[in-house]
Amino acid sequence: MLGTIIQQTVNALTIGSIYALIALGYTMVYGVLRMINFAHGEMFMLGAYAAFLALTLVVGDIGAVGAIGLTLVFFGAIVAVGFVGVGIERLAYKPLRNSTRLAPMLSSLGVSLSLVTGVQILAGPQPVGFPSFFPTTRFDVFGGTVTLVQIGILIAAFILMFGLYMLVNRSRMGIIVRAVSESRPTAQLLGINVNMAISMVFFSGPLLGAAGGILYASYYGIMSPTMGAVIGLKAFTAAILGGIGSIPGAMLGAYILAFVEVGGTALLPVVSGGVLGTEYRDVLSFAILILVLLMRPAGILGEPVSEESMVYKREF
Amino acid sequence: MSAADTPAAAAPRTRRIIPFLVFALAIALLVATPFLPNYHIRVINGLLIYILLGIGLNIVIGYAGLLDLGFVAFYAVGAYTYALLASPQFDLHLPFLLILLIAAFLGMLTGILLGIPVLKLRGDYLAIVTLGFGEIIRIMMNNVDWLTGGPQGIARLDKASVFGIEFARPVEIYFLLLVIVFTVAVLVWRMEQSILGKAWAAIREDQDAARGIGINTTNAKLAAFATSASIGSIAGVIFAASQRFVSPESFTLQESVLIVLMIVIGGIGNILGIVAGAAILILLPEVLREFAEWRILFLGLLMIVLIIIRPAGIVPRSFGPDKLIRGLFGK
Amino acid sequence: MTLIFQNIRKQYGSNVAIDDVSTEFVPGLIHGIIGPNGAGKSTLINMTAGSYTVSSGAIVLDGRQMQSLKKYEIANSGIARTYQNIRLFDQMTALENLEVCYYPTEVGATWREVLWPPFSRSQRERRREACMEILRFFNLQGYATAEAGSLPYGRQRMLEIARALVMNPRVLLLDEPAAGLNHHETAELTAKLAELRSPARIMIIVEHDMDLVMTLCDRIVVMHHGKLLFQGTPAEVQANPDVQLAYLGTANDIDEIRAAAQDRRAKLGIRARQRS
Amino acid sequence: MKFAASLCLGVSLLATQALADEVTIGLAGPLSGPQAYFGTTWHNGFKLYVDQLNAAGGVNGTTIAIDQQDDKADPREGTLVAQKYCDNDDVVLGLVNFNSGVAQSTLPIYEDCSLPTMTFGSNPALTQQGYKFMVRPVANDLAGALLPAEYALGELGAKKAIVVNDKQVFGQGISEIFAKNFTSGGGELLDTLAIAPTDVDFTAVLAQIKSKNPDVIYVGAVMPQLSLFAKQMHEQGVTATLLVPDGGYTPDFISQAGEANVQGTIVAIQVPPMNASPDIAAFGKLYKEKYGEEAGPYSIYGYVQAQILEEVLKTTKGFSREEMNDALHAVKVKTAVGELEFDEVGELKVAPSYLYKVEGKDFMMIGSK
Repeated sequence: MLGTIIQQTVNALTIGSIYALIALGYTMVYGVLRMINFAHGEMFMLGAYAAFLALTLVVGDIGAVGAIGLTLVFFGAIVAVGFVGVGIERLAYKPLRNSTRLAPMLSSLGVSLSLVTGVQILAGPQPVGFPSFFPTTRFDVFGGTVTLVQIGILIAAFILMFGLYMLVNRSRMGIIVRAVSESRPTAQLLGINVNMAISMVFFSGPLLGAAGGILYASYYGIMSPTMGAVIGLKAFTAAILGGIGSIPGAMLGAYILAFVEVGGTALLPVVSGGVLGTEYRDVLSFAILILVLLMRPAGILGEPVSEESMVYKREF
Repeated sequence: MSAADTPAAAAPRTRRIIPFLVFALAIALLVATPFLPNYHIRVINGLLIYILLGIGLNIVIGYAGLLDLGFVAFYAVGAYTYALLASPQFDLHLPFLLILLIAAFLGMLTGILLGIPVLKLRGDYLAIVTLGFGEIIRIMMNNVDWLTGGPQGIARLDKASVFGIEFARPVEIYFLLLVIVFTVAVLVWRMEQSILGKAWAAIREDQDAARGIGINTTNAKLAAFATSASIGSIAGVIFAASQRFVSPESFTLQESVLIVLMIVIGGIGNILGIVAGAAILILLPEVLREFAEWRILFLGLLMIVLIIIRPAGIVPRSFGPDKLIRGLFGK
Repeated sequence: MTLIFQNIRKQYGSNVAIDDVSTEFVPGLIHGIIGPNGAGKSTLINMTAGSYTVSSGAIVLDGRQMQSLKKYEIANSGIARTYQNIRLFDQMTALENLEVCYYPTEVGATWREVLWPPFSRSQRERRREACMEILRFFNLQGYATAEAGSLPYGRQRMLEIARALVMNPRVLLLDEPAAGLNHHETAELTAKLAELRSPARIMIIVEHDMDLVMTLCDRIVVMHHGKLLFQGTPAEVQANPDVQLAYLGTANDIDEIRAAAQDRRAKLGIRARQRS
Repeated sequence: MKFAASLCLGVSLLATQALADEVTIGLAGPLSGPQAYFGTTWHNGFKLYVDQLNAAGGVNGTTIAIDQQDDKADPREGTLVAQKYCDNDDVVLGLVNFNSGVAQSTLPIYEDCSLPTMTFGSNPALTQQGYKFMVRPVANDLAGALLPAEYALGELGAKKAIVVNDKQVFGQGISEIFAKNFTSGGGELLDTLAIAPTDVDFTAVLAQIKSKNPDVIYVGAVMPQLSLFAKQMHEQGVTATLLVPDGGYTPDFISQAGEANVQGTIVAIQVPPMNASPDIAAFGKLYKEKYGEEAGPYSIYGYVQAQILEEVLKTTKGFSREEMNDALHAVKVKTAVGELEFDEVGELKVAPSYLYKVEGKDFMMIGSK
């Protein structure tokens, strides 16, 4: 029993870390542009493909690469995807910055569709095996099994999220980004380079997403052109749950969602006396999301809408 | 010398020619469709169903300004209503028109039930919650096997028949759809023009100010949700009757997103825009069928380009059916 | 028929925005509410119209408690308002901005309007004529079919007042109606508002433009730090030393009050131009 | 009118004039979207053999044209494709629909226009609806889940099983049949767990399974979920024997899951191993030469269907749809997977079924029926 609990907890933390890395991208873009970036899941997918490309083309054989090589590949790939993110923003979203709120969102759907199909055409539609970045060692902890990959993912995710936290809260760039999130017009009046801030967000969001993609692919040993869609939706749900626009919220939401999923799988059949099977797991996640939003309409850590700021000017 | 020859009249004349051409083309297509091969008729039927769905969803998104990403739930409600009441599943075989009414009512009911808790939420939160409801409904349909047949779906649905006339072949479905789409379009358009429609617009523009002039926004939004849901449900009935098979696969999130895209690309808040949007997103992939996955890539890129050059859609909101009619008949 | 504030308070956490204000507004008169920035003037308007909740106390119109009603119910009991930042329905035409106000009385007939063309025609005709009349009163008839958001700033202000008048409200709340208007427009506004004075209507204006307030208002309430500092006729207000102190700290010249108001107006003017 | 219509829709019905010495075959499956891989590789297997036939001058001088269409695994698209084939008089036979769900909506259309089809959907219900113009050249799920249940009870001596399915037409159907066979053979079904078809993480499900300690686990799902499940099962320290349906019969299963993680896994499929017969080995080699990648899990089916087609063309009285249908139902042919013929409802009379065990990098045959 203890073993199961430990194991499920580690499982949930691993999944939650990957969700969190992606959810951060959604929430940062939303914070700055008030836009849901539907193409963000594709950054996650591109991360895995970029790393795979780097491994096979540049390095050649995975077995010959040491830890340093793998780290280089990892950072090379995520930085590359970061630049892709900036480029996409310039091409597909920037022209729509003063348009309706719906326009950039739908443009991002177009981007998403194009990227998935593009990768399908270039790399083939089938899932491809992905080499593990970590040795496949297992540990037994009180009857539960924990793999080195899981630990690696936890550590990598924590380092990346801590890095982001420092960047946002301690660096000059972070102050600029936060100022722009607070109020774009005011930031503009203060002479802040808003474009710079937006590019920064569209660099770091996809970068983290790509990192999530590589960790994911190496954890599950597989990548496919459509892998971004499902996980993207989940991470987006997590971001909303935590309060979209809030960086700690995205992380919290991601871990909550992961624990709900794992807990739902483990407990739904037991609690409901066998009436509801594990197939209702996603129903449970959405139901919890809806309940949370009904109680806290801006998510768990989202800023509640105060009376003064209650401006209901057209939203779409 | 007639007035039309003066230079001053020339400008309206050229302005009139575009709606006229579009209109003539549309009429020609409508008249020609029954004589085309069945495949083409089926494509047009699919187009009409999407137009119907678009008209329904547009009430919520275009008129009332609420982003609903779970519209497919109502579509599914209609389709499954038909499947359960006109198939061997429970050996029920109710008449088509009766089912249409039941489905419209059930759709409305679902719309209201889903609407009551969620309509307090704003913009993006509303979007994700409706998305969640859509997914919940799809998962339920996939899992409540004794009722819906689960992933196997429900097969061998009855052929639709109205007053003894059977509607099963593509061309017959086409006429059925034509009548329903036209009726719904006219009703919805009149609704937009009515005081309720104006209230929806006011809510879309500024919800708080709308309350300030005495609009019970909750009720007005519920009305929008309910109307839209019942149209979605009607579309579902026709879809089920023409496909004669339903399964949860047809009611994925992607369908909801496709309908939203259709509305936005075509021209949000405008019935004519929906037709344009549906033509692009439904017909174009059919036309480019030979190009396999390249057509999807093309469609994705086209979407980006269209939204960037015309963020408000191909047909502007101001160019509604009234303008078209005026343009045609020179009133 | 009176509108009474009974000991109303507004609190945000421990921050008191309106502290125990009691006063009374009577029909046939134009009431002004003035006070320095942050005095709580707009909060009063917002609470009366139901945009903000009332923390404690009561707002009573004709013996009916208003503070617990929903915003639309307050509007339907005859309280209409304009906003400090113009809030028109931008993508609707000027005429539609007015017509939509018929919603509370006519929504019940929606099905007849949709299904029965002759009915909807007569209904629409009637509605349109009544609204055009109001537009004409504000010299806006030329803009009837233009989108409200595309109107010049001054016309938008007028249109917002016109919209508030459609339902012939018993209480008309105007939140800085002259903000961002030039001299000429302010004069026009002053004249129109004077015409709106009616024995059946309570008018309350929150305004920084002292010229307008002093010419137009019959009674003035002066707010300071959320408290009611003074109320009386314009002459009494101008003569009151407390008021002068509240406005300028040490000054004793009403001209400086005006200067402060002008300064404020200029600022709003800048914002207005950016908007349009 | 027809011209105008084509113009309107911009669709040019490819100019396949009805030549007496050419027949057109409709080939529909998912070519885009998540299932594109299965559709494409299945179709490629078919095309491979057809190209050989055409290169050799056709079957008795009749060459084969292919009208390949994408049904996106979507019933709505499927019906459009079906109608397209029906409308095109040149199409005399269809190899259609990878998914049972799509087949459910297209079969009535094919039936209405008398177009004979070889369907790929393996759901048993398809042949029970009285369609006269369809055959199913693969074993249905009833056959697919019998052998593994017998093997688990007999050879493995298993007493307790857990069934996992993906709540899809195929996965749910086949795992229910497995469960039925397993319990009627005296085994105990501990639990049935469902996963979502888009899931990649099964750790939570596996932790549940681990606590129940079954002897065998049957997973009714498709790739890549099968390999993900196998890998995570091993990583989570679940030691039960894993049984999977035909989707696992691909080198990808072993490579994606990791060789060490799938040792001893039992795979049931309707085809002999790629190295079982020279025919199949040759096919695998040819496929790789032509398409530059390993044959997909279903490529061999496409190849076999082309062999059936060859026999149909040899035996048919004429090239009308009805005549083709008669020949199709009467066909008796030796293919890469053995001799095939159909019963009156279009089901294979003897549906070959095989059982493999993963050993090293290979699938070792351990049983057949």
